[in-house]
Amino acid sequence: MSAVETFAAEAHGINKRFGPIEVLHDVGISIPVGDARALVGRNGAGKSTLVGLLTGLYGANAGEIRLGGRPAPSLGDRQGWRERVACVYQRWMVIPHLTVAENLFLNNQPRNGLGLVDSRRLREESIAVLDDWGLDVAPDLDAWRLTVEQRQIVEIARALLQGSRFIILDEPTAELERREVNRLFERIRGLQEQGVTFLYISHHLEEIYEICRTVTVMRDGRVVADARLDDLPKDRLVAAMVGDFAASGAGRKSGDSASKAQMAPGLDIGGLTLKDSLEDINLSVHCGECVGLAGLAGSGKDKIAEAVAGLLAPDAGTIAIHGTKTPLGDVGAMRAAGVGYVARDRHVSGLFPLMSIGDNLTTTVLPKLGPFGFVSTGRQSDMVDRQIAELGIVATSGSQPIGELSGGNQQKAMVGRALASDPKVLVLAAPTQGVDIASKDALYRIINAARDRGMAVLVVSDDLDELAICDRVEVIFRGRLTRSFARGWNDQDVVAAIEGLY
Amino acid sequence: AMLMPANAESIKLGYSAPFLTDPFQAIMANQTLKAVKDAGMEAMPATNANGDAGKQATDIRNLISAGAKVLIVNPTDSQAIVPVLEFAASKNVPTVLIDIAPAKGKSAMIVRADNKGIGGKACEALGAAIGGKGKVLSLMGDQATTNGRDRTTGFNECMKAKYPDVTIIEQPTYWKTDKATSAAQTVVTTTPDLTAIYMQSDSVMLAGVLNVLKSAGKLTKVGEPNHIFLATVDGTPYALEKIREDLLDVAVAQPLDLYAKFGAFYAKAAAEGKTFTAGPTDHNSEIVPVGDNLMDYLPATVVTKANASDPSLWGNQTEK
Amino acid sequence: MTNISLEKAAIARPGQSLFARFRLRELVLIPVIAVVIVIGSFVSSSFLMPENLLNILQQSSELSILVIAQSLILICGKFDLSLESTVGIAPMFAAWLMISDVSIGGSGIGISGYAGIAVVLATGLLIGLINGLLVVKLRLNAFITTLAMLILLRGITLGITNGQTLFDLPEEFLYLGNAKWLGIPASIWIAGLLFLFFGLMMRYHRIGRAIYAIGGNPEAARVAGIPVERITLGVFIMGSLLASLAGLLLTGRIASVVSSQGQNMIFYVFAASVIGGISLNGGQGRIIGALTGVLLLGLLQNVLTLSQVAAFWIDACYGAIILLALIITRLSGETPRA
Amino acid sequence: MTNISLEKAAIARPGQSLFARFRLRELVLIPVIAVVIVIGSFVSSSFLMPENLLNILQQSSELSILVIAQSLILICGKFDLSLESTVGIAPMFAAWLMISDVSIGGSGIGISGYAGIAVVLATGLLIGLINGLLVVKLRLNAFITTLAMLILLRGITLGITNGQTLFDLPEEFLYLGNAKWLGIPASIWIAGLLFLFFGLMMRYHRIGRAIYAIGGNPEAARVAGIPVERITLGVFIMGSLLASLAGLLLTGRIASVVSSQGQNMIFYVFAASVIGGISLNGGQGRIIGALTGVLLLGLLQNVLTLSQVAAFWIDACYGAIILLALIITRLSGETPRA
Ligand SMILES: Nc1ncnc2c1ncn2[C@@H]1O[C@H](COP(=O)(O)OP(=O)(O)OP(=O)(O)O)[C@@H](O)[C@H]1O
Ligand SMILES: Nc1ncnc2c1ncn2[C@@H]1O[C@H](COP(=O)(O)OP(=O)(O)OP(=O)(O)O)[C@@H](O)[C@H]1O
Ligand SMILES: [Mg+2]
Ligand SMILES: [Mg+2]
Repeated sequence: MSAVETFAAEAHGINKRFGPIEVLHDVGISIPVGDARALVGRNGAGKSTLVGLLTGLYGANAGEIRLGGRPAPSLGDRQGWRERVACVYQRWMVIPHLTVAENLFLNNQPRNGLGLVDSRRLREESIAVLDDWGLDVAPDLDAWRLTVEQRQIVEIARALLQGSRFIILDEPTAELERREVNRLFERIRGLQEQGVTFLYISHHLEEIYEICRTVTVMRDGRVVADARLDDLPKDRLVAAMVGDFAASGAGRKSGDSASKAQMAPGLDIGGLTLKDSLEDINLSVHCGECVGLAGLAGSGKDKIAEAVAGLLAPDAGTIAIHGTKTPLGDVGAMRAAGVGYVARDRHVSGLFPLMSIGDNLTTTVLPKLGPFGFVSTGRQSDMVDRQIAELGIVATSGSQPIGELSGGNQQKAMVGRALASDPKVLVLAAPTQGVDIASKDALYRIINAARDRGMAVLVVSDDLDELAICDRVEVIFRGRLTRSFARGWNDQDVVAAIEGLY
Repeated sequence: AMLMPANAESIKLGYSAPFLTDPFQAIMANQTLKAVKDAGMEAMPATNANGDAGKQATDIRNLISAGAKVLIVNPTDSQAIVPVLEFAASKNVPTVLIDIAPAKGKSAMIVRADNKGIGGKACEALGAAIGGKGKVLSLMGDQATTNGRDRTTGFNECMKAKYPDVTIIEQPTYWKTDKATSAAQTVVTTTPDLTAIYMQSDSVMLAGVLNVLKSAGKLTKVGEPNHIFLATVDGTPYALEKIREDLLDVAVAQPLDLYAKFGAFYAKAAAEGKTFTAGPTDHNSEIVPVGDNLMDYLPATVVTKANASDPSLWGNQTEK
Repeated sequence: MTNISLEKAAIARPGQSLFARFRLRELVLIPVIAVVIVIGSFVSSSFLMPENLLNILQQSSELSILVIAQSLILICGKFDLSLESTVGIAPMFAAWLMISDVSIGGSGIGISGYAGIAVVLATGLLIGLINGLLVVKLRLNAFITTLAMLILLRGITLGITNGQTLFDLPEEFLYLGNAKWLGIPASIWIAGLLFLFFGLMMRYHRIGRAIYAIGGNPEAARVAGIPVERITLGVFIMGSLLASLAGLLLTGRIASVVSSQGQNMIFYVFAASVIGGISLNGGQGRIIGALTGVLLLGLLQNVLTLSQVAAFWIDACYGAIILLALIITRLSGETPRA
Repeated sequence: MTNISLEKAAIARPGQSLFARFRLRELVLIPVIAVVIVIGSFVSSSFLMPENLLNILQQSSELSILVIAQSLILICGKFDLSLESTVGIAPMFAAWLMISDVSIGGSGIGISGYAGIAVVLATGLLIGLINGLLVVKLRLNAFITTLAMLILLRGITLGITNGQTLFDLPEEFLYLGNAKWLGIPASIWIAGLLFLFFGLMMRYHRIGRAIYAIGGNPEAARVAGIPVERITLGVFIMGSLLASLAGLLLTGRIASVVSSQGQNMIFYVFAASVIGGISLNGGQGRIIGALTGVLLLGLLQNVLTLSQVAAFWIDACYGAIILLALIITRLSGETPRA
């Protein structure tokens, strides 16, 4: 070890503004070569912004960034950045209409003697990579056809392929299955042994203890702690993240009040069948009950949610709300019947990124906000202010475009929209994805409160934390409901059932 | 030289129009094709170049490859037509040009009225009526077209020479009714001492201009005090009617009927291999040599109330 | 969740400043407009005469109705290029039906002026319906579909009348484009009321908000229960209906229907909408902004007409100033709208 | 990785089927083109004559060069409406410099024909550079920027020459638009070679792939180390350069430069590109597809001229068939390209 420690990345005195809003205040971070650094903080703390600065996505308003001991390249020198840092961003960075193979080797294609892209080698090398990651897709499939999980793996694989000695991962596991997470971790460990430096962001703190050595904690755009993880037990880490706010139960938080299921029918799904996806699904959720629906990607769990939301018309079956059958495949009718829905993919199916937070929160309740379809701005902003406070959305005001919020805060707004119409049935697909540990708690509390008011809640997820608030968990495997677990299950059994191992 | 009368099989004639959205062009296309049929030739459907010289070259090549034995062409542009004429000549297809003379190139006959002369005639009628002074609004056609340019040049040169005290307010209108109307409205309402308006096409501009004058309270009958003198080019039925109603002072009528009639006549003759010589014609015009070509220089008639009902004006012939 | 941390968060963040509120995208053109007015008053003493100002408004009225139409469609995330040909074909078809004299290009049917107005609007409605169905049901790209429609409708307009101009239309038919109400041309009143109506609707009515949502993210709108297809179809129909109304007003003003009516107008419709802040990507912009765009173009046109700029250079000036306005609005601190 | 598993993977992988491969977007127009050819040969016996077929190709050559230009720009996720005015202004400016006779609209300078060609291309390059800088550096919206540019350039073209047509141009200047090589017009060779070159480049060269990546997701492309700004600028320049070349060929064909040169061409450029499968959203489509689009329009134009359709209805037929082609390509199982 030389006397002067070399750093894979350093940032000193960084200030970053978006328009008039300063989101990073005098941030400094130094990551020595070979370190595995975790970056944690609540939603909107500024983690992704810092990542953007460390990878040259945008420039800082003040401060210095150094990579590998040298000053960072100019913003225009994309190749320069690429040589020194690889990154999996929180936002998707795939090119939808290029093939999987081209996405894997974007701007890095194997070339033949003429300097042209060698499509045969491109295909072969891609197949090798895909097999390596256990991804069963054709290399010439257009990337937009990939599922969320597959897309995420392609991005991770691409970043690791780049051969960079410094790799940043911004919530890479938010969309992944356990099996894939394990595969990723194996790979990260392998690279760590070769001396590759990592900066790792996640809201799953157990992951951080699993693969990171040190941690930097951010709060409200400032670095509040730098420590070795060995010295920082989980409760203190959480305390550092949330500041003076005392986290009650760090993440895993079951419903505090025992279920008061009223046995009145809330949501009744009978004989739901969809070609190649669902077979005779019967599921009911009582008023005041919260049921979890767990399954792998492609198991059909999201299809059930979409059917209840009216987004797809099943081939057979019935859906009843409070005992009344509803027309299938009609979103408007489902809303009218009292279904509130949070879609799995908020970017595609949830957000109106350019519209204000207020407009996003009140999309489904505008008719209630004034006569003849006119919206009373006063009533709208009252409602919005109340919701922002209840949900703990971090924003400058209700009129800020929601696209400017951090991922977790956007997700809170999605839950807020579903609740705004005071529905009878609440269907939530992965409702707390990307939400920080303390905000998760708040969301669980809100969901529990809704349930206690008599709402029937269906949580569609394979996240054990999310399932933990449920009174009952139904497991779906390959389009069929296979097991049901009452409160008090143990995690291993549920996981085994999800994976199809009885 | 008429050993082989071409009527063994009827002569196929192609007509290439520069554009058809102008009523003058539309009527000319219809009348010419009618005259062609009357002359016993087989008329192929007219082509429409939509104002595009390149498209017209394409059209003419297409007509020739579709078997046209003779062409009547109303060029979009006097220069851009030159290589097309050369091409037609190389294929031994004679061409008769109407309305616009080519800058160069071989054609059997050019049938046209002098558009500079038309501008000049409008200027003379107008200049005399306003006593050689005042402000004249000149509503120009599309200056990217030969006729538009010639009508501007003829008018302006005459004004400069004969009525130098007249102020000309030029407004481009691109042969567009709404542009002409808006420009007229702006100028009429902001120029209290406007004395006259020169319109380069009554088929496009007259209705709108009359409407502008009416809403500005400045529409008076010919001869009334403060009357704004109106002169137009074309001589459409509508314009003649307005002259008869004492709302329009002068229209310089193009000999559209003669374009059609003699276009067809010369085309047939050319297809039959006849040639022509310079000199006076039987229809009150003169064939004059221009470059290598001959041009039947048809007279443009200045129409006033005195002759507005003359049945020989084309504007009085379309109704049946 | 305790309120403590929330309040802290709320306080820590600088709110939208008064400054930011004043830099509303909709006000960006105001200084540019002011400059044009000042220049205009130097260029010609008659520029500021009330009569001339009314001219500007009247001459802009048809364009502005088209701009409202295009703005609705753009905000909804679509395009309609065929609006310009609707301006021509709707009154042309009605005029053809109204004129009983076959020799001057009529159909010989001779319907009344009132029936003619109904035909204009019905034609607009039908065109909007066809465009809408092609885009919504067949999911064709709106830009290219309406481009094909533009070529088709232009062609039909030419075909109906063989290129002739139709004159001598009934008084009732020309009324709206000519009449004055309280000394101000009816078309100004109509355009003004439409701006007011659609401005309020887009801002305060839930259908307006739904149109923004559809333009911003159609899939999310669908999931949120907004009847995306129905509203998009409605927007197309409303757009064409407005275009046919613009055609009716234009016909009244020029007292005739020409077969090239409306041609090239779409360029100026886009120019006005976009410099007025309507985004081509959907979901952004305000009707009031579009109004400033129309006013700027109308003023420019008028100033250039009154100025001593040589006729041949007027177009170049016009283009240069539009480009300049774009650059100014961009540099005035607007976030770019890709 | 062993070869064994590769083979296995190739077999087992549920990729795009052979069937899907055959339904390539690029081949969708082939049946439509075939139908038009069959109809053409019925309509006129001269349709299939080699001379007529060469006519079609020559007449399409300028349009097709513009279509290549627009396709590059569209695939890169941008727009360039000003291409049509570049077709006019680039040769106009050169002609103005070449003509020494001031009385016929020249500048009096009288540069040579070869210098003239250089001026044409330099003008194209400059326009592309300006467009590119406005879009890339100022981040103005490409559609509206190039629309303003279109109006401006058209205006300048008119202004330079007061609307006159410029003629009596040097032989060398007209050569490319006139010459025949091996009995086939040079412009066909040029267009053909350009299709080949850009077709291969877009498919197999990494710059081509980079353009697709930029059009598909510019941010992702940037992150992957692609110099997005530089390439986008390059694409704008290349587009304008090609447009100026098209203008040179057109000028050679009509032996003069008219001030309306190129006008309205952009509509057909878009129509050809899009029915040929180039997406207006960027990142999709192939140069070969664009070629089929151009061919379809060229054939149609020719067949309509040869047919007995009345001139007044030709435009309507044209529009109707474009619309039909759009619907057919859509219904032929393509995923909609929004
Ligand atoms: N483009 C932008 N414009 C304005 N504000 C922005 C923009 N991008 C981010 N912000 C703001 O910057 C702050 C930090 O956001 P950032 O995405 O860095 O948070 P994060 O720590 O990554 O949160 P999460 O855990 O939810 O991903 C947030 O308050 C967000 O609203
Ligand atoms: N539009 C599409 N085109 C082609 N294949 C698709 C398409 N949509 C989904 N698939 C494929 O269908 C399979 C099932 O995906 P689907 O989205 O239906 O799963 P799911 O039941 O919703 O599961 P999850 O829990 O992951 O959301 C996946 O392998 C996916 O790649
Ligand atoms: Mg983040
Ligand atoms: Mg799914």
